[in-house]
Amino acid sequence: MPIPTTELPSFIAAYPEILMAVSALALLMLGVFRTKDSTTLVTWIIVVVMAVAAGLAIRGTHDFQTFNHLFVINGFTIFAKVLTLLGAGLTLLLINDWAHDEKIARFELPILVLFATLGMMLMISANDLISLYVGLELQSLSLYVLAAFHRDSQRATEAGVKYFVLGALASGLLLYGSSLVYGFAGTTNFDGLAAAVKSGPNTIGIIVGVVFVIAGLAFKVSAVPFHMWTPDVYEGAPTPITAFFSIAPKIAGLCLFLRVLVGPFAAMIEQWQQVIILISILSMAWGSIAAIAQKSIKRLMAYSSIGHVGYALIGLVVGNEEGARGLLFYLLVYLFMNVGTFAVILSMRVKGKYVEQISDLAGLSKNNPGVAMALAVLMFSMAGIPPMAGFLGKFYIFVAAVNAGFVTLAIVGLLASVVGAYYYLRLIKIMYFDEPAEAFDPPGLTTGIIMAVSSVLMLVFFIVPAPLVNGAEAAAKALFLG
Amino acid sequence: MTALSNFITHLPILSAITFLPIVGALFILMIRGDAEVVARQSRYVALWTTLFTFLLSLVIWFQFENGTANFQFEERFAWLPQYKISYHMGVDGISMLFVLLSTFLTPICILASWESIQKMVREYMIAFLVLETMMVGMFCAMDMVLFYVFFEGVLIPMFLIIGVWGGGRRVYSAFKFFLYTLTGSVLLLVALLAMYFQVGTTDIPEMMAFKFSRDIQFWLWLGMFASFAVKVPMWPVHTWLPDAHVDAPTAGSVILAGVLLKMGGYGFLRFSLPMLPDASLYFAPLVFGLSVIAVIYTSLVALVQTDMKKLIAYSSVAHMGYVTIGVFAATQQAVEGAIFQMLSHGVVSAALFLCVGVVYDRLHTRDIDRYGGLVNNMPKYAFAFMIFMLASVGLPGTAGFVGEFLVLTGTFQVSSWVALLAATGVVLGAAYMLYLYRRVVYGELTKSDVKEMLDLEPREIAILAPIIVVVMWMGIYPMSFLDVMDASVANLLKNYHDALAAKAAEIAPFGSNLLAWLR
Amino acid sequence: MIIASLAFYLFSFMAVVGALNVIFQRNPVHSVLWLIFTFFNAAALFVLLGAEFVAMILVVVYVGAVAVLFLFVVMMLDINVIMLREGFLKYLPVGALIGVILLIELAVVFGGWTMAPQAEQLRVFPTPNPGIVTNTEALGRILYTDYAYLFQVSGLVLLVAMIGAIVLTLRRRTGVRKQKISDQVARDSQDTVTLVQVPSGKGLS
Amino acid sequence: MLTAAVFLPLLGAFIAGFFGRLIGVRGSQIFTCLFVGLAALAGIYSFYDVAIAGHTQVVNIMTFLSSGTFEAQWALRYDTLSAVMVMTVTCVSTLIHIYACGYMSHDDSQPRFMAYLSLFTFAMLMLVTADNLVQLFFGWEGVGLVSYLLIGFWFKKPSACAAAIKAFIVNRVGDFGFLLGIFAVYYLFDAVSFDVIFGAAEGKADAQVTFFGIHAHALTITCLLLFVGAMGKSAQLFLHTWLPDAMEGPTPVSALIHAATMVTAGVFLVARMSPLFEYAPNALAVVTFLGATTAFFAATVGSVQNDIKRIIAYSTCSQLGYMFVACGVSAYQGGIFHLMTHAWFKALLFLSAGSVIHAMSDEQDIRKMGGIWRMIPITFAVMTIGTIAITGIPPFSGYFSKDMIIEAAHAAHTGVGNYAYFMTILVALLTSFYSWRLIFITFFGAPRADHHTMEHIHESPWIMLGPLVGLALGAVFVGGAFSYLFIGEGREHFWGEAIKVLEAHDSIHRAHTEHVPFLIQWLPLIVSLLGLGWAYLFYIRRPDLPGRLAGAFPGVYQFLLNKWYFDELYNFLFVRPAFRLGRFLWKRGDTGVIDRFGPDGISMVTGLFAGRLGRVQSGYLYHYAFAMIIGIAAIVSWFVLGRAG
Amino acid sequence: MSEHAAAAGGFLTIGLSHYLTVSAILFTLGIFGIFLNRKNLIVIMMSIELMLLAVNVNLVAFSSFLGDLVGQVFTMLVLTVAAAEAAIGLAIVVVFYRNRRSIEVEDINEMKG
Repeated sequence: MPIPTTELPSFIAAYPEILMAVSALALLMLGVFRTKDSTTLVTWIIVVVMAVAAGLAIRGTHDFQTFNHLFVINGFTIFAKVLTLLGAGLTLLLINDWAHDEKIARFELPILVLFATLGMMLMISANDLISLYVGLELQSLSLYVLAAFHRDSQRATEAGVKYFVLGALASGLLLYGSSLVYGFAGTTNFDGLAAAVKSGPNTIGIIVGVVFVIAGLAFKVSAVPFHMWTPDVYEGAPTPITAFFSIAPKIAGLCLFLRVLVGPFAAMIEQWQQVIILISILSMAWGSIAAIAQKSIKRLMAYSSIGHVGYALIGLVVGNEEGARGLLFYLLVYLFMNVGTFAVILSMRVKGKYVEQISDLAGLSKNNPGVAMALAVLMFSMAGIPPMAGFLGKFYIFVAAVNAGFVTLAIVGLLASVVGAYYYLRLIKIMYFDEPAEAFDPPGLTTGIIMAVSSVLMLVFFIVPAPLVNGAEAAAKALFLG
Repeated sequence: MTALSNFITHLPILSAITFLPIVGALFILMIRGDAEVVARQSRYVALWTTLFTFLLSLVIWFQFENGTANFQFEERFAWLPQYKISYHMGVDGISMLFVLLSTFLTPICILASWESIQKMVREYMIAFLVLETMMVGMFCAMDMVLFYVFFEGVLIPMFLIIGVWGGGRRVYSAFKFFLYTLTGSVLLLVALLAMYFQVGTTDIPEMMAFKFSRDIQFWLWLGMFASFAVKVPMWPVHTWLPDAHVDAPTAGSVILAGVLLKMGGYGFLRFSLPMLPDASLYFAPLVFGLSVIAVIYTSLVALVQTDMKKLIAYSSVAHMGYVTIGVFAATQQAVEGAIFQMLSHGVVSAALFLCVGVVYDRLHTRDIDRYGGLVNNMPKYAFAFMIFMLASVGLPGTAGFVGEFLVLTGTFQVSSWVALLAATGVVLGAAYMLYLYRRVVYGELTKSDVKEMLDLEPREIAILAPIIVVVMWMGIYPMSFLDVMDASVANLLKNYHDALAAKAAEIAPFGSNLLAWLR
Repeated sequence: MIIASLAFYLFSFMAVVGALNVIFQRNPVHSVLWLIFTFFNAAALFVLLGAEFVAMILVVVYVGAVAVLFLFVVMMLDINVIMLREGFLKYLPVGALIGVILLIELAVVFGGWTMAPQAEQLRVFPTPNPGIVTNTEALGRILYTDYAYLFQVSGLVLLVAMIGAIVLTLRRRTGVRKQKISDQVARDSQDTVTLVQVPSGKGLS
Repeated sequence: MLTAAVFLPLLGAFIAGFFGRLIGVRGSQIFTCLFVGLAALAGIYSFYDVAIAGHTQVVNIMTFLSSGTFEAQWALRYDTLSAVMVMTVTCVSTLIHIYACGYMSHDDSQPRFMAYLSLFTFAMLMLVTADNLVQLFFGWEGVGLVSYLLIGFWFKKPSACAAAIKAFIVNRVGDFGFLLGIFAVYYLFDAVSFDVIFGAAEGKADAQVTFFGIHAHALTITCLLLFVGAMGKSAQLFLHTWLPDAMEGPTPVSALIHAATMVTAGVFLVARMSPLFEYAPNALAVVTFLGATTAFFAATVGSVQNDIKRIIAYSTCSQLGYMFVACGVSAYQGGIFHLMTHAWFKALLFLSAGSVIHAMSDEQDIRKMGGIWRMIPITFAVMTIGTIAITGIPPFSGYFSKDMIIEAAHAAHTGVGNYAYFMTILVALLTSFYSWRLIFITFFGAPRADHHTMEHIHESPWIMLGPLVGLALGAVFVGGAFSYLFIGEGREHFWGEAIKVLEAHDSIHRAHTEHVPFLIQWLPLIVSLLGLGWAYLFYIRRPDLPGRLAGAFPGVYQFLLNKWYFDELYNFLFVRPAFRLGRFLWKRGDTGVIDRFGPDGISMVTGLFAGRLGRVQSGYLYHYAFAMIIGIAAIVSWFVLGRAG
Repeated sequence: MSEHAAAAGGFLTIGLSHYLTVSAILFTLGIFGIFLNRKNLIVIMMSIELMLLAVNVNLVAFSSFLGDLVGQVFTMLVLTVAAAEAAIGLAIVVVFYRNRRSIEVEDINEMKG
């Protein structure tokens, strides 16, 4: 019988999360009691809160466990959190612009985003299957609601239903896996698990458990064959929410994936590597091929993100510091590519009405050369053509793969990227080669800035990648130390 | 004067040449005004930028030290320090002339597009300037990753040039061009990564010094081959080229034929041969076989074309067949011949495309049958076309002869059969070019719309005249070019043969019996 | 021991039967009821395992709240009983096959369970002797101390659920006349009644 | 001085070509004629200087090609052989230039024509003064090019264009062999410069190599390859088809190309390479055989043609055969001598023919002429002189050179030599026949031209007649004047190092010293007279005979008239199949196979897959869930079964 | 049951694997319910609840056999979250129904491809 602990746990490690939780509650109050519409205000406050949280994370303690070892921070989690916050914050700005246009501005929207982000941060910092689960659910539940947020839209609610049902199925799988792991290893704590997995011959039970856990996580990052929800939800959900879906949860999910597999289950690398190779190849292939037939740009982005996850997973397959570094750098690049692209998608408005067919882009280069150029840069970056950062992202991943001997995987990945290049090029083709369709309204200020900055960053990252890669490297080091 | 030369010697001149066009592009981006003004000023900025770049590149020619195989004008900055990949630039006798070729052709392209490009002029000029940066950078790159970056970066502006300003099935062609070459390139990337894994750096000189084990060489070689063979292009991966040429705007074809095709041959020379000698020897018969097929096959196909550009495009494939033969024959004459052939083909086929462009601008068709008798009303044009046609045929005294001749001479020392078969291209080449010339230029002037066509205007003369001079110069006094490459090629081949000699007994080339018989 | 065993078989059998019925009932209301039945049996299994508190929670939370919520929604949406569709039977064999395979595999997996060798040391909170400390007390001691973090976060989860439910379903209908008591109370005659003198034969103008 | 001889024509060509419009017709005529004339003077001087005074020299101008051990210079080589050629070429060319000023006076692009002529002269001079094979090839191709330009001078005529292309391409086939020959030489000697090659030739006399899978005597194979080049340029059998067609060009062109210069380049080449050929007796045998056969072939065809220029063209072809026979039996000197005399009389014949054509209002068919000798007496006279020269009647030039060749062939005492002797005698008969046939039909008998043409017949202006007279003088005297030096006792000293003949092969020496039966010695002359008589019989006395003869052997007649059906055969064997194959490779190969299964196929398959995947993404929840479950079931099975198995 | 019960012995000795098998059956049925159901969403959500229940059985069984309380804590959290999930799920179903006037699973396919 343990003596109940009496002293308070140390909160210092969780300052960013605490700040966010408290602000969420306070803002809820603000929103409820303020008579005027307070979406914009809340949004900006949240952006500031996120920035502060990021600052706190960076400045905060390193290598620290608290809350009875349920919660951990180290260089890696900090990097991952900052990335997540960055993605969330940027998309939040996009959401705000959009919400006013669509007349569904409600203060709950940013708050839910905040909660989702909080959930991501919690799961990144999780050091126990239980805290992982709780964080994950906090994120997922918020996302379900966000998907259906446009509650009068058939598509949005359908997206919500699909996301919810499949998400619940996935968390069921994850949970089932967790229970198996718990049962067969005897603990849910990551450190304990690591020790347990390392010491013993691993029974089939724990392997199956890990497979289920992987399935659950793969769903969150939409890796094939657990990706089926992605296109529908991306298409149905309101566009800026889709942007949010495609960025922050993916980043958090992949970081979590990395942490779980190279943390507690590091010793089982031979087993999980096989699984990840499979889903990585499937994701790359499916993502690139299925995208070809798409007409809606949001669906296209869905498949695109499936493909990108496939590439990122190669970094996971490698399972060493180099791979982790590649993965993190890839995520960083991916973040800006996607934010930029969605900023462009959000500027696709004809006379105040949003359009989302690829064909609506026709002749953009003549109507709005600036936007077209930004999108072209982003698309080439997505396709991984130098001199854009997307190339470097892939490069770091593939170099790690080849160095670790996964040459075939690298070849498959690169060939998939050729197929993928086709549909990115198709967008460029439509913008540049086709006769102009109706011109878009000029993009909003925030959206425009985000678009411009992220496309410029594609070039900047390419030219001076060193600082970012150094950051990623430090994070990767921390991951493998802790 | 000393101040100036001092300045020049301390200038990172290769970077300056490489990125000057980008600076020009930024200027163009900043032009404000109505469409007319933007178009006009874009043209001028582009022209002056490229001309200035050309002048600057002449400096490296003058300062270039012949007779040494060392890399010159080296620059190096850290870029991806984690992987010891640096921004490393430099030129040697092999690459220097390609830099000049690129900078020489670009202003010509700008001029050639002066009037024929009327829509989105600003973007067009930017694309061309970016393209120049990529091309020059590629030839200067001394780090393999850097090389790859430029190598692939070329695709972007070229894709846009074909797709936006092209004609016919431009979309199909642009995609075919892009994806075809990209597919090859990614395999190169795999090879590159694998090589990096072995060497621990991607610095080209260091990689050249590294001895790869034989087994891995074969795979690496195939990876590179996939990329360079498409770029050259070799049979049977050549079909993108006719399409791309036909649908590209004139200047696009010029650059495509003039410079982009050379990237493959350059790649073979820079990487395959020195870094993977065993595999190069092993696969040489394969290359010979494909090249010989290319020479004969595409020449025959060229014979029956009805589209001028397509005909010239096919002839390019045939001519580049000599290049690949020459590179892998690996004798001094053959390799120098291959390089020279690349340079001369770069100039000559570019000029031929310009010639097509001249009449296309007037009649807006490339169908050979729509022309005829042009010599009657366009004598100057007929003269220029004649010169280039003859150069393409490989008439001694023009640029085309030297390369072909040296390649075949060198190849004959290695395999008489290959030389024999490749030399049939000499006959076939004459056949299709003369046939083309006859149908377009000779004959009675009967068609009324052709009658109205005017002879070359001053701008067009300004485009073609320098090329004529260069073509003749290269044909009559090729030494000014051969001298530049001599030492580098000699060094390359010495290392190549040394590497092979070390394990001469071990290598039985691919189909070695066949090769023995072929001698 | 035998009784316990028999009880296990009974409850688990009933749980499985209940679960089957949840799926195969045509009327969703029946499904909900079968679900409740399954929960009860599961709770009984928990008791057999010595986890009384969790069993209670299961009954209270699930039966009392969740299942009722289900029932409420089913009723509210007024869903008709629907015939089984062809697709169901078409996919049944394949689905069944996959399910059975998975099941067999899981069974194989469970057959191999052994206590992990280091589980003893890894155990963070060993179950106290139920004779000394009840299950509830034992849980209570750790849930609010060592696991307070999880407790708080699950609070956030519930909050999100609440916000979500409200955001999604609450709507202020316009055109619906509601009773506003304060208005009614604040009403007086001066505001509402005007006395006018009407000259006879003229009527209101 | 020497250099000037070579480059002055180039200067003339340059001025006339680029500034033709500026200086006008007259100006360009003056410039080109002047420069070529100066070149001729220089040529004569250099002939004296080099051949007589013995100042052999090589003038280096600059490096042409240098790559590894391969080195070729731009250099002018002056030895007797090139001096002879330079003199012949420049002199004949000058006369032709002058003639052209008159002949082309009705044409509106005379500057261009004059430029071409001069350029041609320059190329030919480059050829003959080359110091190495590459430069020789430069000139070689240069004359090929200009002949292309000149044949196609009247580019409006489709037949002219076709003939031009044909000339170029058939020549290219020869060049193809020549190129390989150069490679083989480089392979053997590691050099292409004449001095080096010749110096090393003896050492390689027994070398064996494997080329094209054939293990053979190195020099034989090399020489044969070079000879392929010579065949092309000199229109020997199999590669002769371009020559008659080349008559599409203006007549001075035909004279220049087919008489003095281009076609003789092959002979020159063989003579130039004599130090190699001498060590390749088998190659020489081939040369002899082909030369003799060509001579015969061309003579038979020439006997039945009706186009005045074609007859002369076939005659040229036939005479070239003689020259090769000479070379083949190691009588290179005889070959070159015949080359020179032939240059004069054949130019004369062509230009006279031109004069006739001019007179007959551009009529070329001899059947439409006749009975005009009185109207154009000078032309008639000079043409007859040319005919006498070609038929080898002493003391005209042809006699000396031709007789020497026939004797040398006889003196070779080899099987192929005897064959050649037999053939050359036969050809001498035919030559005489067709040459006189031409004279008789053209100038005698009843006029067959229409009234209008007959009225306009006039003697050509003196600007044309002058050169004719000049050439006639040459045709008469050149043979006698130079026979001592070229083939007589003075030849050893005269040729010096320029031509190498092994002692065992020296057929000229033997022909001079050996006792030859009377009949053999005089047979050429006899058959020549016989030919004259035959022609007289057929075309003056009994003009009905030829028709009856043709009627009696229609097959033979058609066979000859259609030039042994070579054109048809080549069309059938090469030209049409090339086009058909090209179309096949394009449509079936590139489009049908490579694209279909390559890029297009792959993109189609990918598109198909995209559609399939799109259908998998059906939008139904249960499908999605099912996919997830299948996925996890598969992975779990993988591990469970993997463990079990 | 707090003793470390031996793994499954005879028919009447109830071991851990018995419980696990029950849970596996429930889990499989839950999955079945999701992808075999064509009727309505609510049943699917109930199937999800079944899956979670199976997980809970697992956790409690492990907890019991391992003699470790953490499993039960986990179970409670799963219950809590499941409740929240149900609330949100039902809310989504309600809004979906409002839009579509149907919650038939077969009708949920406006978006595909």
